Amino acid sequence: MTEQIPFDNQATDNFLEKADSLGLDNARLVEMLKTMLRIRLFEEKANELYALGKVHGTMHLSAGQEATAVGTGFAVRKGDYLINHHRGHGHFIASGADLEKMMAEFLGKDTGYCRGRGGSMHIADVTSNNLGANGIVGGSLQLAVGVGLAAKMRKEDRIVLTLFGDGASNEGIFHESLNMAKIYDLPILYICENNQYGMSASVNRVSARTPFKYRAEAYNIPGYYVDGNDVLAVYEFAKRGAEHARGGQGPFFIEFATYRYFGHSKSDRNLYRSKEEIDSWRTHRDPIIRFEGNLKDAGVIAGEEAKVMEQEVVKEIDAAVKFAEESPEPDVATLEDFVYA
Amino acid sequence: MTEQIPFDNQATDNFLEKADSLGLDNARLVEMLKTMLRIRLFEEKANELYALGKVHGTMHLSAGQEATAVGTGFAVRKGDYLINHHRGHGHFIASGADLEKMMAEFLGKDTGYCRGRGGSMHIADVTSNNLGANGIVGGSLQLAVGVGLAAKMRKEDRIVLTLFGDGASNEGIFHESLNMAKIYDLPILYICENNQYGMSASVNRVSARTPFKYRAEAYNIPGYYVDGNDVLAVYEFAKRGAEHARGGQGPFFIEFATYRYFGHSKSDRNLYRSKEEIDSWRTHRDPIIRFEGNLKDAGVIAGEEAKVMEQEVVKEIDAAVKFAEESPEPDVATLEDFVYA
Amino acid sequence: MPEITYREAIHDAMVEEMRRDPSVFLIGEDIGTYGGAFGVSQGMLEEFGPERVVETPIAELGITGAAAGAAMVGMRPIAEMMFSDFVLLAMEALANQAAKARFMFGGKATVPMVLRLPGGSGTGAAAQHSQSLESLLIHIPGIKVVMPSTPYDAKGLLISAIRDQNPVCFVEHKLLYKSKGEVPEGEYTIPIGVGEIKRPGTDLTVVSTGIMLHRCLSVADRLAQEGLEVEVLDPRTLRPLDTEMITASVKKTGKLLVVHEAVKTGGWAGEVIASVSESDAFNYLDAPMRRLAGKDVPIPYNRLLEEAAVPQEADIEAEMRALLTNQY
Amino acid sequence: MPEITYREAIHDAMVEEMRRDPSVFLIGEDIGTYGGAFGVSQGMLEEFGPERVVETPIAELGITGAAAGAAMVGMRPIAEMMFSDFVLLAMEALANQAAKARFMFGGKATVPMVLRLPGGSGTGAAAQHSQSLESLLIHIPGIKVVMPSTPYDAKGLLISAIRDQNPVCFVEHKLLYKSKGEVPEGEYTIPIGVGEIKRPGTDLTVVSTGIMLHRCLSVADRLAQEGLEVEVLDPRTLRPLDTEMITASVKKTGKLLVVHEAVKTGGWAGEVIASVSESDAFNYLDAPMRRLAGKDVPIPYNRLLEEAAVPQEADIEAEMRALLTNQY
Ligand SMILES: Cc1ncc(C[n+]2csc(CCOP(=O)(O)OP(=O)(O)O)c2C)c(N)n1
Ligand SMILES: Cc1ncc(C[n+]2csc(CCOP(=O)(O)OP(=O)(O)O)c2C)c(N)n1
Ligand SMILES: [Mg+2]
Ligand SMILES: [Mg+2]
Repeated sequence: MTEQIPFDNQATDNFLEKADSLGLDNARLVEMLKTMLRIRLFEEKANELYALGKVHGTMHLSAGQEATAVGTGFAVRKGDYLINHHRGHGHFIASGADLEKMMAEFLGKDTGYCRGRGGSMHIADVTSNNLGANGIVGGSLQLAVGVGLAAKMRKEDRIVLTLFGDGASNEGIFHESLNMAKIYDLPILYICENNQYGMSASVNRVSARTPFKYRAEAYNIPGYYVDGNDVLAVYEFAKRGAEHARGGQGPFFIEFATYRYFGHSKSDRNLYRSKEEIDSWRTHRDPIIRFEGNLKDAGVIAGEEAKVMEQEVVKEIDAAVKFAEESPEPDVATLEDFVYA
Repeated sequence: MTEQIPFDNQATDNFLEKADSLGLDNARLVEMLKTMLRIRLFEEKANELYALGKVHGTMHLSAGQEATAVGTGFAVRKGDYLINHHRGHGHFIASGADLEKMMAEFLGKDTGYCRGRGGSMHIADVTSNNLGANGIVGGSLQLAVGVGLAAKMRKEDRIVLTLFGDGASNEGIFHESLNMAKIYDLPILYICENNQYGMSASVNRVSARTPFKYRAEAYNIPGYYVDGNDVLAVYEFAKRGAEHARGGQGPFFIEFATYRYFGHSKSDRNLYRSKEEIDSWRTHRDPIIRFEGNLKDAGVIAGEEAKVMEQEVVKEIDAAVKFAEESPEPDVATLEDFVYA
Repeated sequence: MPEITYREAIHDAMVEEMRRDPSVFLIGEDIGTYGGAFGVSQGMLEEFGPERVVETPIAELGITGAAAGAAMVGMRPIAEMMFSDFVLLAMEALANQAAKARFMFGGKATVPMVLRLPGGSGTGAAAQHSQSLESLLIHIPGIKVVMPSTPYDAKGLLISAIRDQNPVCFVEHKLLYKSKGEVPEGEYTIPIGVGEIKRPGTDLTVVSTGIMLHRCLSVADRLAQEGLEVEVLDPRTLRPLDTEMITASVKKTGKLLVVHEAVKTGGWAGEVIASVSESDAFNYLDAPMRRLAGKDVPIPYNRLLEEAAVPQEADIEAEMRALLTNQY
Repeated sequence: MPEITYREAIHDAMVEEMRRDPSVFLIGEDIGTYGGAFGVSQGMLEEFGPERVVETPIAELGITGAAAGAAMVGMRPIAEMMFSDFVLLAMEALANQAAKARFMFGGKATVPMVLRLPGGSGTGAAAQHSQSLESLLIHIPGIKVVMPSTPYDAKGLLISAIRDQNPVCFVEHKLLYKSKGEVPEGEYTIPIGVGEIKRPGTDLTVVSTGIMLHRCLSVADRLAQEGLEVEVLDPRTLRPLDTEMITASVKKTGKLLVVHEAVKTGGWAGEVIASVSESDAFNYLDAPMRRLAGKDVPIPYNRLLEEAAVPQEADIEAEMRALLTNQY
């Protein structure tokens, strides 16, 4: 665990002041909370459907990491490129995914984002510049430089939000990608979601030095280590990074410290970490509980508002499930479509 | 060019005092010079034979980089592992290569180190722990971790001298190798020979930040940037690194700044650098002229001694050429030998 | 003989060899406490400690290159690619380094390493976690490619692979890990390069491995009830290939069908068919040699599509019948 | 028509397409001032500037991944592996990303990129710089593999490859760069997947590409003087393969020889032979289908060994004669 390392963000003292300084009004704050809830509940539902055998294969749940997804997702603009990784449901939802098409994809239906071909691990929406989740650890890092080059060559006002984990940061492509991004000063926002483990490998056991900002600095890329469960802090740094990249100053690197509650994938027995550790994050550092508390304390929401929000989200998700369940399977006769354009 | 960056070594003020402090007596100093001459003249001869069509394919000459080869070669022990790279003639000679077998390999003869199968780019002597030059940029970095693991598991008193260039330092395997070496604290001495260019790419154009010691530091590996044309400085840091690694303190990284005089390979037209630049290194920073001058100034050698040495080396090389030329070609019937053990 | 699973057979081979030979060690991702993505190395960290069960960062080129380096200096690493798909990140170390070192160095190096590669589809893991890449591996001189289909073969072949002086790719099939079979206790070896007639027959030669072999056997059993006798051959090793066994069988049956899960184009069925064509068995052919292989598509996530992407028993039966009845 | 070299033909195709379409750009090592290891992009940095002639660090996975990424958002990158051997460092980006994105995303992505791969032996560059790896590439659904043998084909096929909506591997042969041939000025395309009868004949069908094609043609010319008429086919594209052309020829000649430089085991000759076996041409065969291919060895440095490692004209002649005279 990297808890000992001090964060580069300041703990939020005066919540509303901070939100205000970040340009987040109440409506936006509420929307952020709602999106976090949407992610959590969507994944819990997907997990249920998995248990029922309706979602199959494997799935990488991000419960516990919602602040990272929402804080970054809200800091970038519509039209910016999103290059996601395998644990990316949250990011996709934060970027405005259609839950129906998403759930349909989880169920392998023809109405899903990938017409049932991709599933959770490859969910994508290329037409809206979401270049997909990736089953290959470090896959997002492979693609990022090219997308950044394209954006730069075409003089687009777009940045490339590139997501990957602590484990991915040890793949060789991490090095190639960051070095190339800096040489060409590409508009790439590198977001490392450090959830403390690869599959079972604790970040400090397999990474010679943490936090990873030292690696970024070795390429002259500004690097920060930030509390990834504090959604305002995430938003603050992601925003700063997005502005940096959009302003033509080249790539920007942020590592968000966070934690995943579920096992790595559906076959994980959680032998490599203690129940206490999981419980402690769930109880004391849960990003949703924390943000909801902040909003309540600050009077942004009151009484039953959170509950109501939750109910609304549940309805959305139930509708998505209904849509997915009622959708047709892909036609087996179309199997060989889409191999070539 | 990285000349502006200050070196971590001190310029040598009092030559003999420094040599003494490094445990180098006169005989050893003379042997170092002679080895540098051997490398230079051997390569010049190989170049001649290439022009005559006797050596074919391609060849990567290291003329100008002899101080790096000799300084590191003399700082390690017999029995230490050598993992060389494509521009490695010097390192092999510094480690005590048999010039006859080496030249025979260049001529593709059955008496060569690799029985004519490898040539300059793959010259190896595995029985004496020289695991070969490598045609793949970064190839040495791929192998190093495994050799280091072996040495550590078997509790050998051996270190792994791993050579690669500035260009190789941008391959993903650089990252994987250094990170793994540090995690396991392997006895690896990483030597980056920065000769200012990859093939044609100037190091600063393709590396986001130099010197590379910042990269080493990102893995908690001690890293230094040293004048690679000052053989004593090279020896000093290589020795320190070897002791560090041998002492169980894990990997050690040194970048030696140097320069190659010839084109990258036999097809290089040198368009990417100026004649002035080459001449300036040749005239003002040549490692042999410099070291010979030091030895003369310090009275270690006098009068015609250097000339005599050169003549001795020329004889060795002529003998090697004779041996090589008189050696038989491999028997074509043996083509399929050595694919499998 | 006791029945154990394919997973246990592989596990046992590794454990026994590690006990016997201190130069054998494991290297790979999540192979320690987690026991490997498919649980094959469970308990081995506890027995052998972290020096011999080397858990790595996620770095497939680094892992494979490290294995090659260690092997070149006399160790016998067993490296694991968590999924065989990830060997695409490690082809360089495998094909340019491990496979070629011996030859490039004039026979003066040996590279005794094993690369374990869990492959195949059928788990809903989609395109990047379901490939059958063994056909790529057979095209690399210097390496051997083994592909066991039963627990018995898996153990005997893995012990041989570990003891082999060359890099050996050991291709496992995910769907087989839970399959059971008789395996004698203790040490035995199966020679690399020697196939086995898994079911004798007279009317048609079928060559297959891995999970497909089982499907072929089950169809062959069904057809036998109709008096159609299919000979099912398991080469067990794809490189070197036991062409002797195959040609002998074809000479007897006059008909050849190769069944594999890997996509058809460029797949190893082509190698089998070309070998037979070049052999004296060609003149014994009564029918065109045919292939039944994975469709030329990435593996889809959707169950129905995934099933349709690789040969199922019904497809195999149809192909066998076509050849048996000369209707193709 | 003016005669230009194979190198110029490739160069011209790239230049013309870059002038025509701003989304086309180059990416690779030493492609700027140096002009590429084989001089193919000489002068292009000067014309198009560093934004469109993107010189990279030595990072093959990075290069190929960047090309895939750029292509997914609508650019048309032409990436160069300095030697085709280095694609072994980039297989992941090519096979797991570029090849599969469209399928995995349900047809909603296109990846119009070209990967240029100078391959082959004959330059004394030894094992890691002389491979013929096209057979690996044809086993990856989602990519196309083109392998031109003349300047005319090179230009027309490269223009098609650049305009294609899919990842196309463009395999060049180093020994051909200096070869000359007639090439019309300006734009023309050759469809990917359509082969060409480079020499009509009646007695034997030979399928070959690259440098080997030229050796086959020269032998065929010699044999013609003896009245032996060999039909030499150049598939030009290895995936998709023009099986129609091949089967039609085999039906006419009754005999098939496939000649390639890539090592024999697992090579694409197996694919050709299996395709013919499965086609109606099988019944027209008068002789076993045979392969003449690279020996199953890494390419040696020594000239004599290097020559012996891949088919030379004498070997080709011997094989052709054997088939023509039914002595195999
Ligand atoms: C190249 C590659 N290697 C290994 C895997 C198997 N795998 C999938 S996720 C994972 C852990 C990734 O860790 P991290 O990057 O920290 O992301 P997290 O799962 O923690 O979100 C591993 C080893 C893979 N999918 N791809
Ligand atoms: C993987 C790989 N990519 C590219 C090459 C072609 N190549 C050979 S040497 C070289 C330059 C290497 O630069 P550096 O590491 O600085 O070593 P130097 O040649 O300067 O000694 C290149 C690009 C190669 N051999 N291997
Ligand atoms: Mg993680
Ligand atoms: Mg260099």
